[in-house]
Amino acid sequence: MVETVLETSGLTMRFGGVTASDNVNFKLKARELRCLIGPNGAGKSTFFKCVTGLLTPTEGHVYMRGQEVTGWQPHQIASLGVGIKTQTPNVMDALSVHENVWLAARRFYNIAEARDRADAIIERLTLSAIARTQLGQLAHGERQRVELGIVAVADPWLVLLDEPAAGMSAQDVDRMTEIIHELTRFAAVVIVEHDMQFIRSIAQTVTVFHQGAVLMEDNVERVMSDPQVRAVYLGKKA
Amino acid sequence: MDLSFVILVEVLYGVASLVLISAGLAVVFGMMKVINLAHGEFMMMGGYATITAVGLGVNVFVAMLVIAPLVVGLIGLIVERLVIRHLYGRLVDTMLATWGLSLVFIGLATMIFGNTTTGISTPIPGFAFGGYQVNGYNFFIIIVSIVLVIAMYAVLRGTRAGLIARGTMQRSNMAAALGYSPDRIYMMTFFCGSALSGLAGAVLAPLVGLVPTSGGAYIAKAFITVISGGPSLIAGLVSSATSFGLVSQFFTFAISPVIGEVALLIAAVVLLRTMPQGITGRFFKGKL
Amino acid sequence: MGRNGSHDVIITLVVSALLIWLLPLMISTYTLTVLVIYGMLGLSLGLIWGFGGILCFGQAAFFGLGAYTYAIAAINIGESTLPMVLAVLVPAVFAALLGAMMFYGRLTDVYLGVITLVVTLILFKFVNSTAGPQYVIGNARLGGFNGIPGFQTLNVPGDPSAYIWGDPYFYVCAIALVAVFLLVTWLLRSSFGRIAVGIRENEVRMGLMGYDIAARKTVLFAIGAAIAGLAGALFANWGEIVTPKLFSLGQSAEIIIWCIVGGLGTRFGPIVGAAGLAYLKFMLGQQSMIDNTLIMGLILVLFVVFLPRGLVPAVASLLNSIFGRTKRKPRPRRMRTARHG
Amino acid sequence: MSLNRRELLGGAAALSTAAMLPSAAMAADTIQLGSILDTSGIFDAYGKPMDQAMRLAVKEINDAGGLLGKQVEVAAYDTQSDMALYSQYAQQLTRQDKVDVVHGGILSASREAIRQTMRKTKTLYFYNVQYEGGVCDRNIFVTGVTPAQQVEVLVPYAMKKSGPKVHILAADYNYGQITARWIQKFVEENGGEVVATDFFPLDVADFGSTITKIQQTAPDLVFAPLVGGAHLSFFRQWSAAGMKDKIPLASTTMGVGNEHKVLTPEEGNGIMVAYNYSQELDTPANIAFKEKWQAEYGDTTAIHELAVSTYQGIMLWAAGVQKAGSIERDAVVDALETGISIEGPAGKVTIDPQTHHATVDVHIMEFEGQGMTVIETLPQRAPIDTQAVCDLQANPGDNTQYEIEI
Repeated sequence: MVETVLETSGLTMRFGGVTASDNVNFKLKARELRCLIGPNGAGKSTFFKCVTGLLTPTEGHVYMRGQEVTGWQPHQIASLGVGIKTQTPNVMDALSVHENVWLAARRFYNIAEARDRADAIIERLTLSAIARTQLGQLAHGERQRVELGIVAVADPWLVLLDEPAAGMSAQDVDRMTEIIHELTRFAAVVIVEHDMQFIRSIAQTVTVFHQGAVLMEDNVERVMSDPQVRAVYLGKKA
Repeated sequence: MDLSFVILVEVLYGVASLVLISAGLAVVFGMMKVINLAHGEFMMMGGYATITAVGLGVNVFVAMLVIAPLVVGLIGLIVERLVIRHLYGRLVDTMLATWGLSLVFIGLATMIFGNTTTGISTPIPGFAFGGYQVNGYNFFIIIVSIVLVIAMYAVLRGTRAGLIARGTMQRSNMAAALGYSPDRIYMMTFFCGSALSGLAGAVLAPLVGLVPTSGGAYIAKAFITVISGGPSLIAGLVSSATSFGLVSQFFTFAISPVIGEVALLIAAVVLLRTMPQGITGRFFKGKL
Repeated sequence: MGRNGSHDVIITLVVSALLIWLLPLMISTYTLTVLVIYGMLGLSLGLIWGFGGILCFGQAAFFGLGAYTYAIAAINIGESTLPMVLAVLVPAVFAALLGAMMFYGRLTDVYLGVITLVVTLILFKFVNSTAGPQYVIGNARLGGFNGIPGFQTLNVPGDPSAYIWGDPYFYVCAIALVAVFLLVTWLLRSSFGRIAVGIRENEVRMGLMGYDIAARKTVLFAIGAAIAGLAGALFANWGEIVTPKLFSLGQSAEIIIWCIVGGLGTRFGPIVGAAGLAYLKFMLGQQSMIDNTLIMGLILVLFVVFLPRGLVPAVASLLNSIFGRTKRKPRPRRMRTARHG
Repeated sequence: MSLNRRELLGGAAALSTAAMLPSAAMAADTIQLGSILDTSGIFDAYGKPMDQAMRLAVKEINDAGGLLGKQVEVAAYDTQSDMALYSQYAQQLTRQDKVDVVHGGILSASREAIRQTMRKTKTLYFYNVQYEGGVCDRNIFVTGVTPAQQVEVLVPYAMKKSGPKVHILAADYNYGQITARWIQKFVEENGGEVVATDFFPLDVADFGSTITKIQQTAPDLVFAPLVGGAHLSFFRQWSAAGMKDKIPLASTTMGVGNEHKVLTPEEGNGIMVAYNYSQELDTPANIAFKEKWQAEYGDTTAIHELAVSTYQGIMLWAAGVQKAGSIERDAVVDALETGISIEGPAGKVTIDPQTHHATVDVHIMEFEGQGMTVIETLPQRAPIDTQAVCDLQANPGDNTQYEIEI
């Protein structure tokens, strides 16, 4: 039997009169790759923030590997072995690539091991040439990659990514896809994403959000061809 | 009955004077994210401008309400052009610069005016209410601060300049996108902020013993009021001045002026601990 | 971050030994002592602000608390060893409580600045209004505005009659500063320090990595306060009187100014800024031509316009450009803008 | 009021002398006088005229041929209202400049910051400021008035003019606390009653609630030993509320730093005070003094009580040196302890050998048109408060600031 690593039940988040997340029940199995899609304001990001502890849900529960983590701080959730990447590049600009990754590794390993792991992942992400460069001087795609390194360096069993491919070149996206696939060998991955192209290339199962609630959850091709989903997307665009 | 009226006037005065001393700082900080540590000295100069003008035979109200804000606004403008404009977006550097400026102004005022400049008396006499004497000038301060708040609201809400200013406040590149030079807007904002500080100093001048170092007494209080108010300019200013004014006057009358000031400070700690983004970070979101 | 730690320690020791030997030949040790103490005070804020991103408007509170703790304990105990220890511990514990309150309340930026400012003002107003005879701790009258004079000053531990003063006291203070400097160096090189810098750079990211930001900031804040407290105790011994002015807003502002002038984000900058500005003030007091407040103000304004990164980074980059060394690259000071809402 | 050229040049001259002093090298042929005062910063209202008075006195001494045939040289330091600088300059004066006497200090805290240094280095020290009394130290001479000297004469006068019920508003620090107790004592001795006493830290500037409270206690007289710029607001707000003509005011501090010139005549008129000096003192000595000041600085408005105390302190010291025929500390102290006296601008000043404080003339005055009009002069009032606790003849080794039990 495959373990459930992430589960929410009745997750609801209200801001004043607005219900941004409405009774979401969600389940994710170990080593599963799942994309969350939906138009702007569908509640994907709110859901993401509730799960990562950046927001405390108004109602409902969040479980990780069976343990209730509702209302935990982000650092407590991360300490469980969860790798998190937020929407905008969230890195330490004045520090070098190596220092960024090392800091992430140091949370779980001693100084020497953290260094070795940082070296290894920088190598794998083909960032070795710029390992000593300050992040502030790097291009957007490189920074995104560094952040992926930060997320992956400590061998997480659950990875939560908010729009990892946003603003990247096609080449960068390809590389990103590769890395994410590699991650799924050990970890369950949740990706919040807009880019249908990217989702097609990466996902098996997709959860569609609409007006805060889960609209449907199915295989990617079936979701794409679902008239209701199309209506939601097109209706929003119109 | 008489006593409660007197106390009511004092409480209103407490709130009004907080609004008054904080308005200039609120404008400069709220719009430009510049912590003007020379705010108190701008007020001090407003006081001296008034005294000098009255000494030259100008009507006292004209001196307070027109000349002092203009003079201090112009000084602010010069300071902005010479120093502050090189430092936008650098909070720490503006603090150092304005602290330095505050020392310069104290030094200049000492050299120009010395320490024993004769002040001006309040232009409005005290009057008897029941068995108590009431400071008539308090009403003037209350009215000035009410008018000030309404005027600020009207300008921000109803004029084109206000609209641009509000846009700049939320997103500094907005103005540029709309085709306005942010440089000009900052310049005007600093002028207005300085003028408001000058106005406050002028209006309070008849109630305090003005010396070149008088400004130091205001900066901390104004700073606390502005920050506790949170992101919304007017709602923040009014709400925090009201809460602090009420708390401090209550304890002042119940116990002593010292306890009143300490109560204000403790209220600020409690307030910021419960609302880490200031009052308007939690309530009145998105209002002016 | 190099691995040549012992190399750096040796350089630090040699340079400090040289300075401790040479400076008394130029400046009287009594004045030097206070410059050293201010240097330590500057370093305490330089640590938490420059490396931890905590803008504290109330570093003077810990300085004053250290000084008053020492004075009150020394009067009651009559020997200086335990008071010195208390003068470090009391501000540290106070800062830990205050820090926990602020950081677990997620206060940041200017809001944090205001809280520290307000706490300083409360302490100032409290101490300032203790002139009455009812304000006594043990045998010590708090004395209000006039402060507390006449307490036991530093003595050889265990022997209350063997006072350490004059030149020996300068050496004690100088060595204390070197020790604190090495401690700060070690701290910044340790994982704790590197994580602190990470938190300064991006709190949210560090939290998402699994670090408990509030706890780490609280600890750093308390360490800064402990150093400020030590400086306060040394100051009390030096001046032989403590007054509420130690807690004042002006004192706090001065500490901030020292850090900016010297160079934020460096270890050496705040020390240089503190000692330099204090010595400047001392020199200015010997003239009576132009108002000294005016001169001081002009210097600060010119400074921020022409040397915005601070003295030490400016000198470092100047040396770099002359000698073309790139080994030690000065990190530009980060300008934190206040985020609102 | 503003800085004039003469002042600038005078300052420049002083600067160059101070800067060029290779200190001890010149000690043989000149006498060194050290001065530590806040001539900038928040206390400069007190310190600047004191500095001018000091320089005037030294100039006069030098013009008259110096002391013991030597010129007096000034080493002056501006403490910029920073307490730490007092300690630093005290060390500088005693250990490097090796001066023969130090005049200076304004706040009591600043005096206590430097007094022990003076004592340790055996440097004679003059503190020329009105203060709370009680310092008992053979190395120090105090030429300012103390509370009992003022209050003893002012209370009966003020009560006679108003009535027996007194409300006290005092600055909340050592001076205010002690003065309030003296006022209470003399009010009760004169058959009156203190209805309330309130203390205000020096930064309180809003007195609205206090004025309301005073109306509730309805006293016949308000005694207000309030200090500094912020406290000036009380007198403003008192007048603004229209209380000025209802309840009379008396003070032991208002006007010491010429604060009465900040108030308008309407606000100040009628406030009762008692000091050693007033610019309006109509004596030949004062007129001559003002002329000298005018000639030196071009404007006499800055002269105040503390400036005159400083002037008199230096003249007393000079008289002591002349009498001792030496600049050596113990000889000068012995000479001063003979009960030496001078005629100063404020009248006769005599050193009280028992306390090293001064016996002075005290004038009861009222403010009138921004001046202090003398109502009555009470000659040669002894420092009775310090006398109650301090006897340096019996205990020359004493080194305490006593808190006088009243």
